[in-house]
Amino acid sequence: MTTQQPRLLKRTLLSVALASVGVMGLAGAANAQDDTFKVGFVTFLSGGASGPFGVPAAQGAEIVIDAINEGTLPAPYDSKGVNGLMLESVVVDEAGGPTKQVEEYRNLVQRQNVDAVIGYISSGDCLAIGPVAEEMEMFTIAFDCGTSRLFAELDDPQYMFRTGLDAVADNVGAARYLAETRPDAERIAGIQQNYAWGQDSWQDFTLAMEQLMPEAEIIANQTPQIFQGSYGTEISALQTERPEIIHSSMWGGDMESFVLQANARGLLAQADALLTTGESGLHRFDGQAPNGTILGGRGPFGAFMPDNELSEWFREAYEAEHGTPPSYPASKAAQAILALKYAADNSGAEGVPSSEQLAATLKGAEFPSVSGTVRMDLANGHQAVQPMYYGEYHYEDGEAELRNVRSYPGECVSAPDGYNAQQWIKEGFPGVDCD
Amino acid sequence: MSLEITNLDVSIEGISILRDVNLTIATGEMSGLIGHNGAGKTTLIRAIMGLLPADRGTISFKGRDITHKPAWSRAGMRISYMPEDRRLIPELTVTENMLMPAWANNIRDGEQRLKWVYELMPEIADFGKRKALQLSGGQQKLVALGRALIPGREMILLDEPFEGVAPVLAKRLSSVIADLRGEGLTVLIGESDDSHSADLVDATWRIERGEVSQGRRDRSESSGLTDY
Amino acid sequence: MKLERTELSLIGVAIAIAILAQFSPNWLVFTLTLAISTALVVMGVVMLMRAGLVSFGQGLFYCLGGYAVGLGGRFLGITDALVLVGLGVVVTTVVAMILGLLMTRYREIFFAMLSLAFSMILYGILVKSHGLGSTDGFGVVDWTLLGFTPGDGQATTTALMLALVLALAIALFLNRYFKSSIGLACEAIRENEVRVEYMGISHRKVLYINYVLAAAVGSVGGSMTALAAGHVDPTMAYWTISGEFVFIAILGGTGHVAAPFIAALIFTLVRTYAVELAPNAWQMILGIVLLLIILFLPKGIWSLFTRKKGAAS
Amino acid sequence: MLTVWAILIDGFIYASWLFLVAAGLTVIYGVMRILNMAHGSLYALGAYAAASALGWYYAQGGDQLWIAFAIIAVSAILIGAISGLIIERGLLRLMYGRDEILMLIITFAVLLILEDVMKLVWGTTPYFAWQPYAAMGRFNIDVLTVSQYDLLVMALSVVIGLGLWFWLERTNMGKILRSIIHDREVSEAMGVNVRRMFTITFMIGATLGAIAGGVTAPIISVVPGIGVEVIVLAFAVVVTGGLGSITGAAVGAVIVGLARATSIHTMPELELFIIYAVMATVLVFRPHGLFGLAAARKI
Repeated sequence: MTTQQPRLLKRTLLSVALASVGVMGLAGAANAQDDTFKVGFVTFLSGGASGPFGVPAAQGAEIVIDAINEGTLPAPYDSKGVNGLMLESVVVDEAGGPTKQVEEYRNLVQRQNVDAVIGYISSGDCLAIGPVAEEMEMFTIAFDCGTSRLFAELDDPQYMFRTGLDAVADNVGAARYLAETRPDAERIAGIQQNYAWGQDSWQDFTLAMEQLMPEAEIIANQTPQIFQGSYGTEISALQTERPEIIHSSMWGGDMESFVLQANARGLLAQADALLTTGESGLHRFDGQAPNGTILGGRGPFGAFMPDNELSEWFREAYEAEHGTPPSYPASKAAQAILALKYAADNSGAEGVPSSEQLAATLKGAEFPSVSGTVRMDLANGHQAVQPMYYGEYHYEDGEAELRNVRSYPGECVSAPDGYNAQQWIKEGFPGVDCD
Repeated sequence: MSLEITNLDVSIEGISILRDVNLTIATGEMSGLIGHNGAGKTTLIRAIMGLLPADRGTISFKGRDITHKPAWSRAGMRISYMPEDRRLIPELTVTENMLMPAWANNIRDGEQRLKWVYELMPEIADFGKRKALQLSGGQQKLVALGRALIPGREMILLDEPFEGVAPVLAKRLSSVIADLRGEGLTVLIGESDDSHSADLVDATWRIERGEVSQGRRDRSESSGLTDY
Repeated sequence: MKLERTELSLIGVAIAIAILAQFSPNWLVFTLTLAISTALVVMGVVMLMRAGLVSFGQGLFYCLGGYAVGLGGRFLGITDALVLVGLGVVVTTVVAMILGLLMTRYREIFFAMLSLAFSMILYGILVKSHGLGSTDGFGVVDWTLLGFTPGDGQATTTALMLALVLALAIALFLNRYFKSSIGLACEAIRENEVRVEYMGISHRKVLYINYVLAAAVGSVGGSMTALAAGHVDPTMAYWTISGEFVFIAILGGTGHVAAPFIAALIFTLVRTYAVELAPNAWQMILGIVLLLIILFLPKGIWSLFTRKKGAAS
Repeated sequence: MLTVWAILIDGFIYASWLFLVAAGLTVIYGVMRILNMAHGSLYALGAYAAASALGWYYAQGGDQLWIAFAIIAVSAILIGAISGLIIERGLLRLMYGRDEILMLIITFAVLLILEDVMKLVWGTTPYFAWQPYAAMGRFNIDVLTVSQYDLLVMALSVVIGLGLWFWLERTNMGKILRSIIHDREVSEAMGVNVRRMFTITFMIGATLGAIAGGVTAPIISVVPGIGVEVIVLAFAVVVTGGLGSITGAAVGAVIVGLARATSIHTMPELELFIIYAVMATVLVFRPHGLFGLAAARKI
């Protein structure tokens, strides 16, 4: 029996291998059906980014996809399907790092034969996927990642698009909001997760502050590890510096934990926090953030969505399904799906539009979305320009809302084409007049 | 019959060590197990203790099959053992070393039994609070014997008790073992020759290359106990 | 030099893969390249395991190899893949020669944790290197191979061919190495370190040579991953990646030079299909498969391929 | 001067948290020679159990602090002991006698499985059970504030440390465990049911991990992946102090805690390295950690 077992296992393994080779051959031959459009949706389903970003984004996308297939979206998206085709999605976990994501991207395109890919929250993944999308000539939309290097390093993109803003916009907007609402603040500190996003955010923010509030002094920056969870020591270190404003680009559970601990320790009574991604905690703080805490939503998303038919529909549909209003990652995902529908509907293609047709349609386009009108004006028509919003958290009688909301036009927060973002800030935002 | 082994085969990592061992010891009898180094004495004693699994055959104690009972259950059956290399717990004191089997088996009269052990071997009574590692090798032998006696009320297995011990101490050990005769204990002593145990045991078993054969059986009064 | 049976079959398998790759879908070619690159790093882990050491920091050398390719292309203007791989080997060897002086004093869990610490220190340095993109990493330049520039769609296949050739060369070398006096001394050290010393062999020296070689092999794996994926980032030095290498090494077993390759391929395929079939539970599937293999094939997947083993059990 | 105070206070607060996290790991390693990677998952399980139980309690309108603490304790102990029992009886038991590193990989597989199990049970939405932390209040030292909840964690850590020390050094069961550590076979021959002792030890170690998670739950937002972050930290502490030694874990936690606090207050840039740098430095001079015993050489 003991000699039988390995032999049996060996045979099973061999037949599994043969079978999978056979399936691969078949998959190569049988292309996707003609009446469906298959989109790969890549988002965090595990790890620390899944709860606050990955899963809400997947939920937002799913609601829009269902509505598209039922034809229940408001105009101009009230036609059924995308270009008349059923929209089918394949969801993939973004966890595992850029190398694994490159592999999964190739699998999506070649093994699953998707017609387009939407996804990527992590900037590292976006940077790795960009060149691969171009190499494989696959229409791809990055819906959330914020690195300003995406199109700086991808010269002359053809297939890669981004329908959200980059992190530069968050931090220039943050500095503009401070300059308007707290012009007298003198002691500015920061706390950022110790990785690229945190470092980039702090760099862009401090550069913008030098331009917009030259009197203010940058006194300290703490860089705890990502997913560290408890920030007691960092809070003490900030307290000893006596700041008036604390800028933080921390997100998700880390951001919520920091706010809770800083509030309980009294740090937020000493200083106002400015949270560039704070909107995702709007309905979760439960009053644990003091009134007056400044929240951003990475653009006109989540609670910052302007009132229009699409945003009203989305807010209601999302709340009906998940019991809470959509946060910004959900609306950013919805926006990317709408961009896909816009591109497909207007591609003029018969049947499944090709990547070339989709890219040609979306390039430089202006399409209505849950966040208002999106203009694909930057990076040669591949990067969206949208206004940046900030507002103050206010909690009363169990209801959270944003007050003192201000918006800054896209031109005032994003560097124009041909400029390196940091250079643009250092030179004092040339080419636009925002004052 | 106290211990009865029939057709026992034992192997270690696929290598056959004991082959078709048959051995019996009557209640209250002292037996010697004589064989060269590597003949399989330690293997047999460990197999009886349940520390090595039997491939075939049975080991029974007082008529009860204990072949596949876990090693730790031996102490509960009042069987114990003194390993060849003493193997005391160096960081525990002498008293703690000896009481440990009592704690592990909820033996209520452990303390009393310990007192009796100290009476039996007064030379270690003074070392009670010392750590085991501070004792000489010979003293450790005595402590290991004492430890075996705490749970070992019915049968004890002694693996090379006189090995590596100064002649004076070896004599002392054999006199302690001789004192046990009155306690009704069944004893099996593993040895490379019978120079120390010849006067002690009622019977000997010879072990050679994993095979056991009956040896000398000189005490007429005890031969009546073996019912072959 | 007469080739023995193992060597002939290694060459045969490599040629067969090279031919099959011409007819395989592109994703499979890419996955295969990654699996081979991973296997090379795992090979380093296996080399250490044969000497009784387990490294939870082999990601250090994987990452060094990857960054050498990335930085060499970016700052030194090197585009030839072979030169880039060679650069990685040189850098890694130098680092390993320094660390090896210390590492060879350690055994068991302490070796594992110290190697983990060094790899995490590299991770920390890279995360702090804002100019190198911090955790986002950066793209690898378009590379050439001996003057040939792979055109569109050829890069994946070219990378596989390069990986195959390098892996074959390394496998052939290691196959002999395992049977050489140093290779055998390693196994002897695992079994009984003190006795090796009695035999008049300096175990420190043997372990040192083995450590440096394992590092160099791991570096090639990192370089090939960077060339194929076109991107490097500090995750390569993170401890979970090193843990994955140990995981695959145990899946395969240390019995044969081919075992890491088979294990890496199976691991990659199980993972990619698990991600596709159960996007919410792929880690669980991976964990269960691993447990089953440890439970039923304690000597690794390779034991399925050894007839002797079947007869003995 | 304020900074010195801050470093001491923060350092010891962090050290007590580190000790809570590392204690179970070192107990299990000490007795069973298993470096339990799944310890992080037990931490996460404790955090999830406590956070969801607290969430339920406060949703009922509860506002008693002591009931909240009782809920944390009960939920963490229950989930720790039960999952410890299941892991040990259901899996590890089948694997005893395997190589130390193989055992480590097995617990790594358990970690992978539990990560997804927790996701299936609790979803991915962060759990936020802040009430006990906020309710405990704080006091001021100049501009510096100290949360009284953190002091409570410190006290708990001291109690658990002393309890473990007493258990292993002074009780009969502790002495039995020490004889298992030293010589498993002889202990078995002397009537020690080693398997049952292993089950008990693993359950206690697992429960300690869950308690660490449970008391941390009100401070953090409980999300998938928190266990993975904690495990290397615990490893570093335990290795620095010496594997299997309670005193070692305590001293290791204090050293790492103070080093980290010093770095954050004076050179925040170094924070990421500091733990590994401490571990590497200690191992260079004391290859088996501060209180580690040299492993027996193979002869």
